[in-house]
Amino acid sequence: MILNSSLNSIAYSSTLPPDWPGGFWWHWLLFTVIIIVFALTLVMGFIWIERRGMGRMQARLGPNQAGPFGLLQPVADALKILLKEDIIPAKADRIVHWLAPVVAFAPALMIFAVVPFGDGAMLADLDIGILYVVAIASISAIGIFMAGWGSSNKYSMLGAMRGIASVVSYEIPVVLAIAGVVLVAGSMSLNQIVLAQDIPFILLQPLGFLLFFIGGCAEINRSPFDLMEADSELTAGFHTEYSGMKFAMFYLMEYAEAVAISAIIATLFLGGWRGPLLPPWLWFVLKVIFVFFIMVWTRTTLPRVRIDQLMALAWKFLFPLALINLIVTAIQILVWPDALPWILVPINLAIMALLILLWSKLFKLGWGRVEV
Amino acid sequence: MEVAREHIYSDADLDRVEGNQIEALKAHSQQPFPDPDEWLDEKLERNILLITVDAALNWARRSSLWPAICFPACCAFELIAANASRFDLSRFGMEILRASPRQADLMITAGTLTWKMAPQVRRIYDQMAEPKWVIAMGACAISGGIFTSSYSVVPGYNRIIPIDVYVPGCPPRPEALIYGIRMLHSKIARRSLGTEAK
Amino acid sequence: MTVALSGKEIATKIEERFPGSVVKSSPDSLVVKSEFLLDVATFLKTTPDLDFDYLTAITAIDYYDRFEVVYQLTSIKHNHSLMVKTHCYGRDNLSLPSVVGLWRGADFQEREIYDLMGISFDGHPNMKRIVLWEGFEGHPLRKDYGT
Amino acid sequence: MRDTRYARIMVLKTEPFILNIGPVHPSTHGVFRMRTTLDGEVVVDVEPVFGYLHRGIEKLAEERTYTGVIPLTDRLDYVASMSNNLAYCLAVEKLAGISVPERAEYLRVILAELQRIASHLIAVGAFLNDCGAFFTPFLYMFREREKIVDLFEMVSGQRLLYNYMRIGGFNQDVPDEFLPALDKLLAQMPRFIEEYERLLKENEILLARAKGVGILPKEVAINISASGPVLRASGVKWDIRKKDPYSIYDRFDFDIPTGEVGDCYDRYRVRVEEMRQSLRIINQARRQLPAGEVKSEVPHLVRPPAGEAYAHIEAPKGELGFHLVSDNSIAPYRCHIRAPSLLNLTALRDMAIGWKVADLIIIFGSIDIVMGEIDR
Repeated sequence: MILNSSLNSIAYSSTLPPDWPGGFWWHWLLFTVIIIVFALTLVMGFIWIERRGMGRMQARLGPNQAGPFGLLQPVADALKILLKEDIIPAKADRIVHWLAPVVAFAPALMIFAVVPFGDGAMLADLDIGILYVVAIASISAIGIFMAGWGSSNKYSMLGAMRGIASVVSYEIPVVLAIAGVVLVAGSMSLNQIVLAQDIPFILLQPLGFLLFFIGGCAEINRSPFDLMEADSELTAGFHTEYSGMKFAMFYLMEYAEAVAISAIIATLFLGGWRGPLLPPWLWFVLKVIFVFFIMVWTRTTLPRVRIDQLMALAWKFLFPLALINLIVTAIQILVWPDALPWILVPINLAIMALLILLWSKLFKLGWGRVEV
Repeated sequence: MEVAREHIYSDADLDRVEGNQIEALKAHSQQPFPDPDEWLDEKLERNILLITVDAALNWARRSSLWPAICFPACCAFELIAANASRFDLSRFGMEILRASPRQADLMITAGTLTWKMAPQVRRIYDQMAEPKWVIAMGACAISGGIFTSSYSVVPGYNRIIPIDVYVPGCPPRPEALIYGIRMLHSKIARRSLGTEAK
Repeated sequence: MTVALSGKEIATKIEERFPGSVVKSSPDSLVVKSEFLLDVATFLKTTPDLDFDYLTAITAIDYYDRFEVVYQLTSIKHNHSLMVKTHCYGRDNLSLPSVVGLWRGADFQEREIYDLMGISFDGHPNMKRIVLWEGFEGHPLRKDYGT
Repeated sequence: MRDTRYARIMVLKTEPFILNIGPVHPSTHGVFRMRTTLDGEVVVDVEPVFGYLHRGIEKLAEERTYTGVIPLTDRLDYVASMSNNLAYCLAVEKLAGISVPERAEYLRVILAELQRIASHLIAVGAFLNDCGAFFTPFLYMFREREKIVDLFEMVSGQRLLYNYMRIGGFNQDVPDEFLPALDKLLAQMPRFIEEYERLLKENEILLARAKGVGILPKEVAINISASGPVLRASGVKWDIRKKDPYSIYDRFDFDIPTGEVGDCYDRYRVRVEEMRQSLRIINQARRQLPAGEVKSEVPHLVRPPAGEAYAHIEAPKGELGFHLVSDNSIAPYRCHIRAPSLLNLTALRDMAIGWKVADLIIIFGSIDIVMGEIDR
């Protein structure tokens, strides 16, 4: 956080009214706290949504005893887990083991610094906001690998290696998908991107949305790409040896990342805080919840892919499609810079349908082959 | 980077080591552990502050009991049935079965324990982080049940680990298990930080 | 319907090929000498009209004076079955030839007999205890165990 | 195919390491341990280690009366207690020459087939769970299993270990409400099976994970004495209900579903198809069910003549056989159990080598073992 303060200080003057009381640092601290509290509340809410939603999808009720509708369930979880014993395995690399949850958890919160909750309502309106998001989001992977290495456990190590492999591969299609959006919006600032969305970019960039959604899910290891903590294979994956507070950090990280990716998707493709009638922040939260709900949905339904299939999906399916998407977008911007967006919508949808059909004919996952 | 290589056992060595562990544990656990219930009768040193904290903490602990995976035998299916749609342990926030014992609070010992398995169960119990509880589910877990006279069966989990709640039945019905869990809830509700610290 | 072949008929066939190998035969089963076991098993598996390609089960029974090892053979091709037995005398250092080379289904079952009955099988690739641990004293399924 | 692939990976000169999967692991279906040698994620070798649930049932059986062994058989394959009871009772009846009344035979078929459906529901659900479908299919299948369990509870008073069949029939007739409840279930069940099928049958990820993975060739399957769905998925049309009909299975009309290649997907499909066939059998048996006694005249303490008998049935997991030796006393002299899971497990090493850890898990799941039966 402190690292970014110099960046923030530049952006700060443009986003906050100058007549606020107190000095610059006070504002910075206040807004940071607000954002963190907001993000953590959202994370708690998401844990509740996932457990309740998953419960309903699995024909049962889900937690409903702790508080009204089980709303206090995440609070109980957090309280309990924070006060549990903290175990460091005898053969663990103590410093790495200790540091890993912090390194993994902090970036997930840092992403929120540039996410707009309303017009200009963000901690730092960076000109390179989306670049910042991409850069920060991949830091979590280091924390995960540290966890895997530091635990001195084979399951953890396998999980961590899978995690790194997936992050490295999926970064590319994700960035290419973002590039399409940046081309259309003409800016890297998330606020500008939202402002440019007179119609949500999901319509203009349907393929980009799909690629980003799949890639994003893979990058934060949501099912069906949850290979690094694959329950049925690696017990608990990279956090097998973690307990108490440190495990709580990983547990929260999982959801904080999901919230972050949902927020980025909502900002880039669903029009962010824009919407009629309701206040902007509510629109934003609703969109985030909608995206997250789709993630929960896929998690409860789909089986998990294998590690080589995961790689194959990234390199053989998402990567070429992302490149084509970028080229097509670039051509469209060059040739019809002032074209009515409503004309491009059916064209892009048609291109997406065509490409996906083509690729699904050309390329099949697995079926007995080991891809890598 | 040089990685310190440990001695690699051959398969035969591994088997022998395992056998030695089992024999050692067997020799060591001829008497059952006393049930850890003394603190219930103690005159608790409580003060106003601790009572409030205790209440909040105990509520959190009993609302989010995550079971560890320890499903040796038949009772496991009643446990899963209790977890499934009809009986639905997820209502109590228990649907998260932690595969890693480090993150679990509750061990439901669903099934017969053999001497070969005993060191593993002891190890899982040791790996669980405090505070932790154990429910002995079913006749085999309590006393060895139908298999007590067998040469390889441990007569009750309490030879190996201390047990908090015993749920009889062979296997216990899910309702019985849920009743046992509620008993454990009430047991947790009477914990106190004041005594815990000692 | 799986036809249970008569032990007597098969016994004559085996006698033709390996004289002196059959100890006794009855309509349900035949008993072969343990030193001929592998030859007889190979014969039963490879002879075209017998074709016992499926080893259903192996059992050992302790009769105090001897151990009887029972092989349940089935032919999936012809749908018939046969019970072959062999005897093993004494209480210590017992051994029989292993049939894992012919039917790999014997793998775990022979190990189990070794573990619980104490009959070891020569030629088995991994002859060690299977359900009990190394260092367990005695062989529990023997009749004199634990008395 | 497997060898060349493995050779290519070995070129990298990585060092294999040993990973112990189990005995307590979420997808080992009990207390099973795989001592796996891995090269990166590729399985180089896997040695099954079991016995963590060895309770000495065969020894305990020698100390009990013939009827007293029935509760022990419940605890063999504890997701298919009725089938175990049936196999044991058939063995004793064969040994002692006891006949079973007509109504009891029909009820036995109905219960055994219901048990097969219940067991396959768990098998399929657990398999999909091993594939990573996060409990959803498993829980849906458990929902249906509960309905069958209700029926069993109606007849036996127990939810899991029924101890319902007796030598010579049953200890009591089914209650009056059983048959209407059965009819209701039979009417509902096809729809539910369709529902599971729709959930994941043609799912691309499931196909990618299960198709072509863990192939068990026909010859190997026979050679390792595989049985049940594992054998049939490899393309061998071998079902004891047809090939060596016991009880009254020769009176019913049903098919033996077989697979083509013997991969995990085939094993999954065979199980789903078998559930449909079981429903067919139950429907027929339900229609033909006669009235009358459910137990023949059997003395309290069965004392079969000296001799031995081997009776086998097609249990949900495969061929379950009981080899009983009698010395004309009230307790079996020797009771050997031919456990299908144990022999099917022999296939694990063959199928898993060369595949990844994730495949090892689903290959193991597709065999569908129950530890109670393996270790006994």
